[in-house]
Amino acid sequence: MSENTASKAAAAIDRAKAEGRAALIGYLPAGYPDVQASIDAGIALARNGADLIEIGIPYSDPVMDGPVIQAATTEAIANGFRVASVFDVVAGITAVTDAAVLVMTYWNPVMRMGVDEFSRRLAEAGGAGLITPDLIPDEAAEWIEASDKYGLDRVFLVAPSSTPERLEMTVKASRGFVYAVSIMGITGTRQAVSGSAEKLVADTHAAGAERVCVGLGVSTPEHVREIAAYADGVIVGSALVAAVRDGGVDAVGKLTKDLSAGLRREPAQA
Amino acid sequence: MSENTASKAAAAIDRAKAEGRAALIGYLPAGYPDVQASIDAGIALARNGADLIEIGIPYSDPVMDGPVIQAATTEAIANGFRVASVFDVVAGITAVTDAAVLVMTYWNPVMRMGVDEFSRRLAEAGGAGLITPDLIPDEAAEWIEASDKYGLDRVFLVAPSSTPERLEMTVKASRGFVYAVSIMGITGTRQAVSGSAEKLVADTHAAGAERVCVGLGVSTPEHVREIAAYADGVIVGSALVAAVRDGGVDAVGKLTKDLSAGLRREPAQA
Amino acid sequence: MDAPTSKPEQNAADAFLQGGASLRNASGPYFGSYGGRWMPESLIAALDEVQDTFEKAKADPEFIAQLNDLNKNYSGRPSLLTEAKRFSQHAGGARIFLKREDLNHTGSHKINNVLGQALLAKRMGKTRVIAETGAGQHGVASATAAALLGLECVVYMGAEDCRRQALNVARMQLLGATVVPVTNGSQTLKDAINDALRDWVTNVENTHYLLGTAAGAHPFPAMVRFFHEVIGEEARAQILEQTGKLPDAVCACIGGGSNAIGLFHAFLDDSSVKIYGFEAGGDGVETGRHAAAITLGRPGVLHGARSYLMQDEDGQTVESHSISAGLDYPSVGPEHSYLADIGRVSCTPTSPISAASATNPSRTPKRWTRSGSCAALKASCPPSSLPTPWPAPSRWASALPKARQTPRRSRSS
Amino acid sequence: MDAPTSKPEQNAADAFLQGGASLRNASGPYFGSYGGRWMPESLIAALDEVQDTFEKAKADPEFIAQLNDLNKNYSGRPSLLTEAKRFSQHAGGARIFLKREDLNHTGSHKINNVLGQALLAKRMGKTRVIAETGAGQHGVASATAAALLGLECVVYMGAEDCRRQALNVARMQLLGATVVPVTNGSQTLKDAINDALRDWVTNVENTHYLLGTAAGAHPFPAMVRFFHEVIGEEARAQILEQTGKLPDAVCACIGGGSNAIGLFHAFLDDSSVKIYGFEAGGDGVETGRHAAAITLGRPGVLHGARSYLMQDEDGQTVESHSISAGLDYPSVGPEHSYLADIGRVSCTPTSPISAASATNPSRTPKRWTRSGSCAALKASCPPSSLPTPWPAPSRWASALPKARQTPRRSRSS
Ligand SMILES: Cc1ncc(COP(=O)(O)O)c(C=O)c1O
Ligand SMILES: Cc1ncc(COP(=O)(O)O)c(C=O)c1O
Repeated sequence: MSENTASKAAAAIDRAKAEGRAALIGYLPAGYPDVQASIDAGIALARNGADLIEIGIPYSDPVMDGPVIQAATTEAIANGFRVASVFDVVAGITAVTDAAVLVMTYWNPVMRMGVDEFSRRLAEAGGAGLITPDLIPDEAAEWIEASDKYGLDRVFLVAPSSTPERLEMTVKASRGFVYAVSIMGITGTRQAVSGSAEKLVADTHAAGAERVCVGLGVSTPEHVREIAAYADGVIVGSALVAAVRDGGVDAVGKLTKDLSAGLRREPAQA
Repeated sequence: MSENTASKAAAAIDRAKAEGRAALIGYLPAGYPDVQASIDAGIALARNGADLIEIGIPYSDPVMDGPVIQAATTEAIANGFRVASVFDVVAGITAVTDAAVLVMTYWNPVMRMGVDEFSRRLAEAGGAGLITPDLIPDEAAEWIEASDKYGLDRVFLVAPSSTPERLEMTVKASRGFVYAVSIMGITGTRQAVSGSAEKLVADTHAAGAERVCVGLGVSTPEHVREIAAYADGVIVGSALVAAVRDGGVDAVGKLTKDLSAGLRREPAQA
Repeated sequence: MDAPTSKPEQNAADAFLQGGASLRNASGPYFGSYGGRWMPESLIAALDEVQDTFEKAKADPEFIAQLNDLNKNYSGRPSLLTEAKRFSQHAGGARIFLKREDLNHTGSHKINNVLGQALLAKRMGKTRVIAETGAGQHGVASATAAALLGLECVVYMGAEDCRRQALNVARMQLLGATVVPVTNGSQTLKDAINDALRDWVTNVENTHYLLGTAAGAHPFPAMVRFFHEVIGEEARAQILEQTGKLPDAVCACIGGGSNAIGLFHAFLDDSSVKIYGFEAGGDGVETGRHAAAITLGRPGVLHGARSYLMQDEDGQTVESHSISAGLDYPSVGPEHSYLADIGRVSCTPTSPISAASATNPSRTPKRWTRSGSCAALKASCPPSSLPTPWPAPSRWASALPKARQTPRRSRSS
Repeated sequence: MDAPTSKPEQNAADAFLQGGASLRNASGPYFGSYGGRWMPESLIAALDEVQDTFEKAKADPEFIAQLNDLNKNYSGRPSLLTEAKRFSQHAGGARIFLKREDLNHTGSHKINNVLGQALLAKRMGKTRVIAETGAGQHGVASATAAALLGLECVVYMGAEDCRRQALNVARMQLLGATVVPVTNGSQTLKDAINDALRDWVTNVENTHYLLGTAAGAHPFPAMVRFFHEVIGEEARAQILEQTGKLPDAVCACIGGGSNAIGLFHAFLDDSSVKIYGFEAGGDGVETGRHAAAITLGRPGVLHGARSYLMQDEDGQTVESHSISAGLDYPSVGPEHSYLADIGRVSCTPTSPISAASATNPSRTPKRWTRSGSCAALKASCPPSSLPTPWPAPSRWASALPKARQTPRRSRSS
C-alpha cells in the first residue's frame, strides 16, 4: 500500500484510530433525490459522526448494487443527474466539513470523461480519491498513473474469494485503505455480518494493508460494533440510502449518530 | 343406365320431355329453416313448375357446397335437424304433389344409418332415390345392391374432368338420370353457365345416358333457357335456398315460376 | 380407459406375419376395409393423375435421387436418434430413444412428404399448390417447398388455429404463401381440409392439393406414407447400430397419422416389436372433448377415405379437441384403422391427466410437443376388435389380407 | 448510412495477414485494446477457475471427444450449408449459401457454446448454472444442457423479452428451468446480464455463469468463440466441397457476436474472403433506436469487457433497440471491435427500411430471423478506423498485434 502522507482517506482513518475507534464511512448517491439534497445529506453524515464519505455516481448498470441503491440511482438519473455534478457534490461537502470525501463509481463514466480529466476535476473539488467496484488493479494502469499525478486515493476491493496473491497485489495497488467486502454478494441490508469478514480483514492486514475497512450489508449499530472490533473502518450504504429515501436529511443524521455509537473498540468477546 | 320402368325420376323427366321441354329440378335442404318449412317449400317448388325435387341432408362437412348452402345447412343442424327427419320431408312432399323427390346426401350419414335401412326408409317415404355427390360408382357396391332391392334411383355425377371410360362406367351405374356438373367447382350462383356443360351433356349422352341433367351454378331463367336447349333437365340449388332465406315459401314459388319459364325448348341459336 | 379384460391368444396380425406375409408396402386403395376414394367425381381424374405420376416417379431413379438429395441437403436427413438417458433413469431403466424429426428444416417431419409431393406437382406441370394446416407445421413446410420450387402456395387454416399458432402464420406469409383463415365449423383442421377440397375442385387444372397427412382419398395414404417411410428406415438402422438389436416397442403420436405410419412402416413385419400409437386425449376421453378417433370413433367416411371417425348417431362429424393443434383431427389415416383392427398397432388416447395417471400416480402433465418424441408407455388399450364387414369393392383388389368377419365394435362416440 | 468517401490503400488487417501472421486463435484477454476483465474482484477467482478449467479441457482429448460426440449425436452437427438458389436468382446471380445453425437441437447456434460450458461446469463441480437470455434461444439451450447433465438452471430474461418471446419462456420452464423476469432498466438482455452477474457474485461457490455470447470478461470471449468455431470450420469445408473454392464473402448478424465470430474465425486468415457483420439497425440508425454498437458506439466497458458500446456523453449505457430480441444488446464482443478496427470485418447496421432501401428500391422488409441466414449485401459501411490508444496492461500479454495509434473515431452515440 502506497503510504502517501497526502492521503486524505488514510488521515481520516488515522484520526479515528487515534481516538481509539474505527472510522465510520457512509455511502450516499450523488444527485439523490437531487444534487443539493445529496450535498445536504453528505454534510449531515459528516456532522453526525462519519469520518469518510463515499459519494456514488448513479450509473445505468450497477451490477454490484442491490435493490435499494439501484432504485435510488435510477431515480437520480431519471431526475436528470449528470456525471459532472458529482464534483459539485464533493465540493459542496468538503467546503463545510472535515470528512474525507471519496467517489465510488463504476468505471465506464470515468473512462468516458477521460481518466485524467476526471481525476483532475475530482482533485480540484477537494475529493480524496475513488472507490472502484468494477476496476481491478490488473486493468488500472491509467488510473494508477492519474491518481499518482493528482494525489488521489485508490480504493480497490478485496473479497473472501481473493487468493493470497491477489490480496497482496491489490494491497500494493491501493492507497488510503483497502475495501474488504464482507460477503460474496451485492449491496443491501442483511440480518447478520458474514463470518468471512473477520478472516478477510486479518488476511488483508497480513498481506501488508495498514487500513482495511469492511462494507456490504452493514446496516445496524450492532453490525458496526461487531466489525469495529477488528477492522479499521466500517462502511454503511443501503441503510443510509433508505434513510434518505424515508426521512431525508434528518433521518440520515439520526442513523449516522446511532451507527457511530458502535465504533468505539470494546474488548474482544471471548 | 338401368332402364327400370319404376324409376320415378326417369318418369318425371319423360313427362317433361313429352311436353317438349326440359325438366326443372329444384334443390332445398331438409330442415331449413325447420322441418315443416322445408316441406312447405318443397310443395311450393312442385306446385310452381319443378318436376323433380332434390332434398339435401344437412351435413357437417359439405365439401361440394358453396357459402349459401353451407350457411343454410349449418343453421338447420344448429336448429336440431336429425337425419331421420329427411324421410318426413320426403313423405310430406310426395303426399301432396306428383314431383319425384330425390334425396341428395353426402355418404357418411347414409353409412352411419346403414345403407340398407336408409334405402328402405327412403322408399317407404315415397322417395325416388339418391343423388350422391361424394360417392362414385367404384365405392357404391352396397348402395347399388340396396337401390336395386328397393327400386330407388341412383344419380351419380359426371364432371368435365371425367374420362370417357369413367363417363361410360358412371352412366352404366346410374338410374333415373345422370347429374352433369356444369363446371369444375362447388355449388353457388354464378354469372354465366360454363361452356363445358354442353359438351359434357353430349359426351354423356354419347356414353349411353338417356337422361342427363345439368346443375351447379344455375340460378337465373336465362341459365335455364340456355341449358334446356341441350339437357334433359336443369338443376337449381343455391338460388332457391337464397329465396327461402330471403323470402320464405312465397319467394320459392315465385322464383320457381320464373325459372320454369325458361324450360321450353327454343330453336338452337346460330 | 378400461383395462383389458382378457387377452386374445393370437391376433390377426401375428397370425398373418407368422404365415410369412408382409404388412409393408400396402399400396392402397384399401387397407382391409379402409381407404378408398369417397370423393366427388370432379376430383377423380386429378387423383388418377397424382397416382399415375407418383407411381412413375417411384420407379424413376432420377426422381428418387432428387428426393434423396433434398432430404439430405435441404431437410438435413438423416435425423438423429437421440437416447434420452435421463428420461430412461426416470422411467425405471428402459432405454428410450427419440427420433428427431423436429431437427428437419422447418421443424417437423412434414417436410418429408411436402418435398415429395411438391416435386410431383412440378412433374404434373402444376403451378400452384394448396394445403391445409392445423398446427401450421404442414403449412410452413408447404410454403417452404413452394418457395424452393417456385410454386404459388395457398394454405387453408382454421381461424382458431391461426390464432393459437400465429407465429406459424407469420412464417408462412414470410415464405410468400397466402394463408386463408377458415371460419366454418370448428375452425380447425377438418374445416381447413373442407375448404382446401373446395379450392381443389375449382382449380384442379393448375393446382395440386398437397395433403399433409396419411389420410384422404387414394393415393394419398399410401403416397404420404411412402415419403415418410424414411423415418422408420433410418430409425431401424440407427437403433440396430446403437443397441445391436431391434427395440421392444416403437411409438408415435397420431393426428392424421403421417409421422406414425412413417415410423411404424419399417417395423410392421418385425413381429417382436410392439407398436403403440397415441391419440390426443384432449380434456380426457371421458369428457367427449378429445381426438381419439381410433380408440373411440367408428368407421365412416370423411375427406375421401373410410376410416375410424368421430361421429354422432347421425353420421355428423364430432368436433375434435386436442391440446396440440396438430392432432386436432376427428379421423385418422385408413392404414392405421386397419393396423389397429388386426392388432398390429395398439392405440391409446393420451391427455395431460389421463396419460399421467395411467402411468404415474403423481399426475405430472405429459404433452405431445414433437413428432415421435413420446414415451413408450407400457399400458395399452383394450385389444382392438377385427374389421367390420364391408363390401369388397370390385374395381381395386386390396393388397392386404381380407379381414375375418367379426361383430361390430360396441363402442361408439 | 453514408457511402464510403475513399478507400484506404491497405488496411491494418491486410498488412498483417500479408506479413504471414494469423488472426486466428487469439486467446484473450485482449484483442488489440479490447477485452480484459472489468469485473468486481469477487468474481476474479471464478473467472480464473473457468479459464483454467477451459484451458485444461481444450487440451484433454477426452473432453474434446465428449464435446464432438454431443455435437454430432445430440445437436445434430454438422449443420447443413444450403444453397439458396432462388435467392441467388433474385440477387443477380451471386451464389448464396446459408449455414443452417437453426437446424441444431434447440433451434440455434447457441447449443454449441452451451454444451461446452455445461461440460466445464460439471468439471468444476458446479451444481447450478445461470444464464441470461434475450430472444430466449440461449435460455432454451441452457435449460436443455442443464436438463441433459442434471444441473439446476436459472435463466434471467428481461420482462419485455419474456413478453415478446413467451413461447421460449414456456419451453425453458418445460425443460425444468426457472425463468426470472428482469424488470430493471430497459427490461432486455443487458439488464438480464446485470441480474445474472448479481446472482453469480452471490452464488459463485456452486454456480457457473453460462454466458451466451462472445462478450463479457476474459475468458468468455475466447472460450465462447472456441465452442462456436465449429460453425466456420464446417462452413469452410462445405463451401470448398460444394463450389471448389473459398467464398467471396461471409456474413453474419451480430448481437453479442457469437454466431458471427464462430463463422468468421475459419476465414480470418483467408485474405481473399471479405467479412461482413450486420448489426441491428432497429428503427433506423438515424432514429437513435438501434443496436449498432460497432457502427455507432464508442469504446467503453460493460459486463466485463472493453469494447464498442452504445453510451451517452456521461458513459451511461444507451438502451438498444432491435426488431430481433436476440440482437438487442448495446455492446458487442471485444474481438469484433478489434476486427472492425483493423478493417478485417466490415460492419453495417441493418433495419427493415434501411437494409431494403440500400439494396432494393422496392423497400421489401428484410429481417434477421435466423443466425447466419443473411444476405451477402454488397454495400459495406465506411472503413473502420484503427484502434484507439490504450495502455497495454502489464498482467497479460495480448496475443494480437499492437494497433497503430490513430485518431479517435469522430462518431459517438
Ligand atoms: C410436429 C407434428 N407432429 C405430428 C403431427 C400430426 O400429424 P400426423 O399425425 O400426420 O403425423 C403434426 C401435425 O401438424 C405435427 O405438426
Ligand atoms: C438465433 C440467434 N442468432 C443470433 C443471436 C445473437 O447472438 P450472437 O450475436 O451472440 O450470435 C441470437 C441471440 O439470442 C440468436 O438467438
